[in-house]
Amino acid sequence: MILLTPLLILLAGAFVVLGFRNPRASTRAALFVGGLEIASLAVVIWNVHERGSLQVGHYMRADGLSSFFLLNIAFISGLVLVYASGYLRHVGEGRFSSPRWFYALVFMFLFTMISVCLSANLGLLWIMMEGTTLASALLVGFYNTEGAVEAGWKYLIVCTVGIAFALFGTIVLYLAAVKAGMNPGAALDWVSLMNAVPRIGLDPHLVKLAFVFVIVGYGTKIGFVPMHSWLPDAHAEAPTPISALLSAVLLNCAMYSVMRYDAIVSHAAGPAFPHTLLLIFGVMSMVVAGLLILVQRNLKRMMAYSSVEHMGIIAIGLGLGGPLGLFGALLHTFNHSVAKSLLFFSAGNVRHNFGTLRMDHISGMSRTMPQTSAALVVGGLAIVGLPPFSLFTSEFAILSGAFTQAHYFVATVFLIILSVVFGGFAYHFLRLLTGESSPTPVSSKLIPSEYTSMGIAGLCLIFFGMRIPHAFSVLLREAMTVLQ
Amino acid sequence: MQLVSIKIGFVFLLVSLGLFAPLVLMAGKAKTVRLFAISLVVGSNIVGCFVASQCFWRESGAVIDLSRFTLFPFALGIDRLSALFLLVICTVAVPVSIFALSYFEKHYDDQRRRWVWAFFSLFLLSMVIVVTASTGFAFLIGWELMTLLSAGLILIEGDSAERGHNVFIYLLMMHAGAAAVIAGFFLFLPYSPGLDFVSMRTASGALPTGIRTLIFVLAFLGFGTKAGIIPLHIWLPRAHPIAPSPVSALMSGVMLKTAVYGFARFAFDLLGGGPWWCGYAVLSVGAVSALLGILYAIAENDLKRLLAYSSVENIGIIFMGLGTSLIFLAHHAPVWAGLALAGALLHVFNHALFKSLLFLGAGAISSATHTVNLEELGGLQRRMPFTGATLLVACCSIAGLPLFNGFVSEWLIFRSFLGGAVLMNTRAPIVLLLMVGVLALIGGLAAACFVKVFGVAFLGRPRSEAAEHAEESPFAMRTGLGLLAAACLWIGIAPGFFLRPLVSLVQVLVPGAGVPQETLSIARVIPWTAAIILGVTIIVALLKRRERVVRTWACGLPGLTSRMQYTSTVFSKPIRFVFSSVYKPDRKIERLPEDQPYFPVNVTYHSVRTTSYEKTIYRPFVEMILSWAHQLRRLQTGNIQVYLLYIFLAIVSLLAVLRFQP
Amino acid sequence: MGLVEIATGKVLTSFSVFLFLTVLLLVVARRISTCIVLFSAQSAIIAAEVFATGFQERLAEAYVVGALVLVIKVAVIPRAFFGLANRLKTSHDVKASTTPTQSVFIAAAMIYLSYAAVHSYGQSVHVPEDALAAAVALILTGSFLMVSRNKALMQMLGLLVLENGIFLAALTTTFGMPLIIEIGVFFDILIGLLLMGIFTFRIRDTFDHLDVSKLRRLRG
Amino acid sequence: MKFAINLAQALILILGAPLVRGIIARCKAFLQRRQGASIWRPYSDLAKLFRKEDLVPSTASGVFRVVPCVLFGTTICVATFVPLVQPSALLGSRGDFFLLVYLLALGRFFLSLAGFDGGSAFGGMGASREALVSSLAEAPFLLSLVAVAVLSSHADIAGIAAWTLGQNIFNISAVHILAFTSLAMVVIAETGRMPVDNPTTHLELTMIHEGMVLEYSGPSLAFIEWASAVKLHAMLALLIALFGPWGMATSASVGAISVALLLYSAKVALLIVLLAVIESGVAKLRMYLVPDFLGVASAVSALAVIFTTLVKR
Repeated sequence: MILLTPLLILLAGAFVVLGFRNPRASTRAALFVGGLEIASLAVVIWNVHERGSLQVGHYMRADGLSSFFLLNIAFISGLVLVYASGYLRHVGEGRFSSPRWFYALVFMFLFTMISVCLSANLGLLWIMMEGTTLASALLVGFYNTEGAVEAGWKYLIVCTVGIAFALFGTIVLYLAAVKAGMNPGAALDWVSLMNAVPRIGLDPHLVKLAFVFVIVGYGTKIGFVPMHSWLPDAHAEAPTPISALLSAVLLNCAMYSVMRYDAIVSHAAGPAFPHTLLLIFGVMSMVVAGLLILVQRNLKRMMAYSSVEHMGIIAIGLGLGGPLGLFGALLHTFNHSVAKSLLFFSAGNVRHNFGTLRMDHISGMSRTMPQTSAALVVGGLAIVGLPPFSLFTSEFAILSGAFTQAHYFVATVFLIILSVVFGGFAYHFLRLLTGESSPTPVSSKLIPSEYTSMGIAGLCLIFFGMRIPHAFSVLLREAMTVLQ
Repeated sequence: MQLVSIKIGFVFLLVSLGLFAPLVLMAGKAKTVRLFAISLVVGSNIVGCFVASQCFWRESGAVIDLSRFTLFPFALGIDRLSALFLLVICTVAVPVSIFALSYFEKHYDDQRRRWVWAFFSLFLLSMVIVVTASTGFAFLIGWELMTLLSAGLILIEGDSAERGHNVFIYLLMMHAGAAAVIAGFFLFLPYSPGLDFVSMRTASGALPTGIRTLIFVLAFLGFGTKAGIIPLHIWLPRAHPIAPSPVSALMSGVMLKTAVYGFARFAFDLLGGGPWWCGYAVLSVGAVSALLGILYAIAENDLKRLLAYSSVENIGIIFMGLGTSLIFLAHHAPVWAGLALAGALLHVFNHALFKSLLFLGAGAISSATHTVNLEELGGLQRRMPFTGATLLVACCSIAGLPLFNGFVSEWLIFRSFLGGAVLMNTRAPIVLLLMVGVLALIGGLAAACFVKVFGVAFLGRPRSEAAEHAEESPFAMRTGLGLLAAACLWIGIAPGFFLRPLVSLVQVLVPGAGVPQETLSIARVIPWTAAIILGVTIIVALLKRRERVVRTWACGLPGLTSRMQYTSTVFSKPIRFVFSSVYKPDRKIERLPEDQPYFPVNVTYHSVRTTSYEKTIYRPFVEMILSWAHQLRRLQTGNIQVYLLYIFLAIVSLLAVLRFQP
Repeated sequence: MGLVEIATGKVLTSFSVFLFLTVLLLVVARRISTCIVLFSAQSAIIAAEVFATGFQERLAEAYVVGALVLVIKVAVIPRAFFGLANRLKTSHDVKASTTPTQSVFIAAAMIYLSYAAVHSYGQSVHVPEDALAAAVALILTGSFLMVSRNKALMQMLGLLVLENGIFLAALTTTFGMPLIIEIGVFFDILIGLLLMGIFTFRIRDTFDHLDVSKLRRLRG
Repeated sequence: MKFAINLAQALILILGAPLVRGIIARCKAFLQRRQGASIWRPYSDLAKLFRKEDLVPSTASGVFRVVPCVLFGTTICVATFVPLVQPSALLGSRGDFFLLVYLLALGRFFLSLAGFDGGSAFGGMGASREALVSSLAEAPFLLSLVAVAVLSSHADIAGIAAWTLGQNIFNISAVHILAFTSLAMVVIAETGRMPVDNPTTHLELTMIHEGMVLEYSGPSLAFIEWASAVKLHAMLALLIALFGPWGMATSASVGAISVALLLYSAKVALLIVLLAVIESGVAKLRMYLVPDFLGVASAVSALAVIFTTLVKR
């Protein structure tokens, strides 16, 4: 029952928020619901930690891994809601594009993502992943501008097609399980799969086939190259809080599903095949995205590509496997979401003040918007993986993993691309910060909602760079034990 | 007991630099608060000096292990090598911060001053971490922070676009170098349980030759980038001149040395010498850097750029020493290896002293005249005699003249070259002995370069209004300058005091290096020389009594103007002419008015160096990467159908792989 | 043996042929309405197949699924499509980027390809080969339609055909997934179509055309 | 005793320096069919200058005033490194010839600064040219010293002299010849003699050393002149000690010493004549031919070093 509360709260919240026509009221309601939401998630995580795992019926289940991702969702969604409460002050009343609709859709979006993490059944997992696409499509097209509509359409179509392949993969796995003699009811429940695999050998050929389809399908959602095409458009055109949600939570959820499959496939057909695939996709994503970062003109597009790059890093961590790799990958999912949301928040302020995200039209920010530039600098330093920020530690872990296993090629590419990405960010950011200040911004001061959310994110980055709190590392260990 | 006191002092240094000073600065606006924080910085550095000298003079290390709190092992420890470099940092930091006291007061408004001091203190902390780190994790954190904080200090000074671009190049080069260093560390991993220096040292025996060589090369490239060896130096003349003078003093005097520390740590401590050819590689790269560095320096007219290039030269000399030491190590001649290493390390210390002194002097000049362009200076010696005197000391030291510290280290290196003679019937002696000539040429050019600096800037007639009305720098500045100058003279005249612990450090790094007699012989002869010279000088000075001040002889013409003096450009002209192949200068002479070339009213002469590493090496590389990026960009056609096609192709190709996979 | 048995048998042996027929017709069709009709026909065939299987295997939930297919894919969705097409008042041309002849050849190639693919996996999975082949063929055709047809509506249709293929594959390999899942999938598809409908309107309003190949503002 | 002799030979070196100058001038006069001044003339010049007062230009700072003292001091110090009548010197240790070369550099450094301090065009010009010559001259100077040092496997001048003394005069190697040639060329450049610099002219196109000291007068000028004389003498003595020490006193007996002294003056006389001949024989080089002159010297000295490594092997 504890598992269902967050979902129910969200469903209820969505309808409640729709009830308020007055923007301010709906904002307050949304913040309230968000608070409840986070609280309930905290309860869930605590209980999981206490009892090891929670199960509701055949289809709902939470264990260490899911609770780790739930924590991620809770933290980021909290930040996003706070930031959005200030960000939406200029949004008017329109069909599907008013604050109340915004919050309602956000809640639906969160609903789907949370249930992705809570679903015990791979079919349900697929349904909810598709649900995330559906729930967020309207949010991507929220502004109803040409760009927004185009991005929304591409997002919808590309992701649906990709996800369809994931469905096929799921079916193939199901087939393999049924053929191996599991009863159809439990054949998609991945815990029983994990337990059954050692006893009844699945046909490795089919399992690999399944994994190919799944990694392409969910990889579309993660934004692996070459299925990443929707990602920059969606991130660039969506309202800033949504971009943050997409890149900081949605991608992680997709990554979560791939992790699940990776675990199963590694059990059934040996880790070599899935890990190689993950490494290939990881390296491809890193290289392509890293190079594309250099030639971006739009701030948020650049950040979107950096998300692709970081997904590549996480994939490499997974592909390396081993304690260091897994640890680094999981830690990196969290660190990346914090850093990326901070960056997107600052990008949102930039858009507010300059009315554009074209980086060649903006310069001399450091004088005109000091706080936002400070946030940009912190986020930028963090995202390129420099100490004392948290991403340094996770990348350090992944790199050590790569070198310990003597994956010299991967490691070399990793290091080179990190330098390239650093070059890209340093170049663009220094162009933004220094030089003649461009036409005076609307408002250079931050409003409370903005600096709370950004401040929390920044502090979290620095703190996690210094040391990792005990509770967090406990959660991390539990998540890792699930995967191994 | 003593150990405890050392530990306490070390902790105090770390905490006050890293925590107290910045917090206090951020907290309080009042002047007294700021002064308290600054005195905290100075005091902690003095404590640091004591700690370092304790560990340097009598082997007694201190270790602080924070691994409990951090994700990966993070420990700081002081062994003899660290102690030397800690000594470098703290010794330089004290006078620099005293100098900065009045420099920052003069140049910044209140808020910026607080920030600059906070960064300043953190910058010092990062360098301390780098040289005392005893695990890879700690080292890398310090390493990256050092770069970032220095960049921050440069950006506090101002935020014009081209400054931004220079900082960009600085950061990019540093990051590339750091990547190499990181790889160098991690390559130990498959063979050593962890990245702490102890286990790395033990593991280094087990490394296969290929990996070993790779690590060595990576370390050389990585640390070489930071140290600014040619052709990895392009960031140096961009970044150092634009920093506020005390900071450029630290960057040039100390930060470069951390790179030398890293290289020494890797090459000597961790790896214990590289493949046979590595010594020759390091030596030749060092020689090239030193020669080209000083040649570029002579051609500069902007004082701070000139100093930056001369840093390249000195780093080159240091690497020459290290390379020689490695050669001797490869040929199993530990005594001479020790001598060369001692020379290199002593030059590290000396260069730290006189280069920071020179940069502080540049700062004093710029705050007195608001320019560091030599063509606009002149006659400052009579207006700011104390500053002039200290700078004269610095110029003599950096030119490697006897009685000043620069000579001692260069002498040691010369001596070790001569030692190459013991390696007869190998290929070493020819190279090493001829290096004597190279180093001599470098020394001669350095002397010429700094004759120009001091002569043009401080002697003769002022070349501009600003120089005309320059005034002696305030007390704090003079104190800083004076301390450094005193240190230079001390080591220059009584080197023995410093050489003894250095020798024992060398014995730690190079097993089997006895006490090289040469170090003691120089220590014996130098004081006598000093005594004779000073004695005679003083006697002579007393003999000369009467003097009359007259106008400079002007061939009977009515009076000379400052325009008639030799300028910095003209001074370097003969050398630029002789070495024109290095500069490939593009000369332009404009005579105005155009129509009557034989009776020009106004003649202007431009001569710019056209050899540029950016153009020849870096630009093409960057172009290549960017062109790849643009190719990729074209794949992202906005057409959704193409996107779908990509997905299908991905599926199909993976299926094909799966199908035909064994 | 009763008439029903014979019918089921006939269906199970011959439905794949009909499916291939629909595929070929789909790729040459010039008018959107034709495609819609073909799609519903295709779905009808599949529904029949479901019923047949259900009857043969005595699976109760197969009937439910079949009913769902019949209702949603044969009735509701095509109707909705017609409504959409009329509301959007666009030309009925599918805007193909390949000529009918090319399309036919490509489709034929894909049918062959599907047989080849199935053949390679077929023996490992003991299922009627041509049924699985038909499924794969549907998937490929769906993809082909999405890539080669520029109309937004046709992309939606292609997606549906693709989904049909996946559904069929699930059906033929394992007799459908657990009922809940099936229903959830249907639900998703419905919502998805709804959203796509909304977006087609938005595209029409913002760009006043429905040619997705012209949506190329965001690139690089 | 030994110490006393060392002191004595240093004093000879210093006090005899003007005499050497005088003799050179006399020889040149003879070669140029002039009846020149007496060989004691330099002493009387110095005396005259000492009696005059210092004229200091208005722009000059303290540097201008201390330079003559420092220059004199360093030169005196150099003189104490060179063995004359016995293979040992007042100062000296392993590797002292590096110190010797750099002591000369120290004096030169200050002299160039003095050139700037005058504030006239000539001083700077002289300094700049001096910078060129000296920076190019240092390499061959050290290299030729290194060559003989390696050959004798001694690292101090006295030691080298002692070793050479032990050799048979007739089996001197090619290294000696090469090293001597380059060192002689360097000495010419260092001491500002023809064909590098013309010590007797004040023509602005040619002067190097004179340009720097143009502003000096009275005692200061005296010290500078004396210093340059000592430098010349020390250089000649160095040549002798390294390449022709035969006849030096190995024992501290009066007879040996007096013989050594006579032989020494003979050798110096020989060198002086040689110098005079060269100076009257060749024309001064163009400024930009000087680098080539020194380049030749460097090449020769490098050759000497390379030969050494072959010979020793």
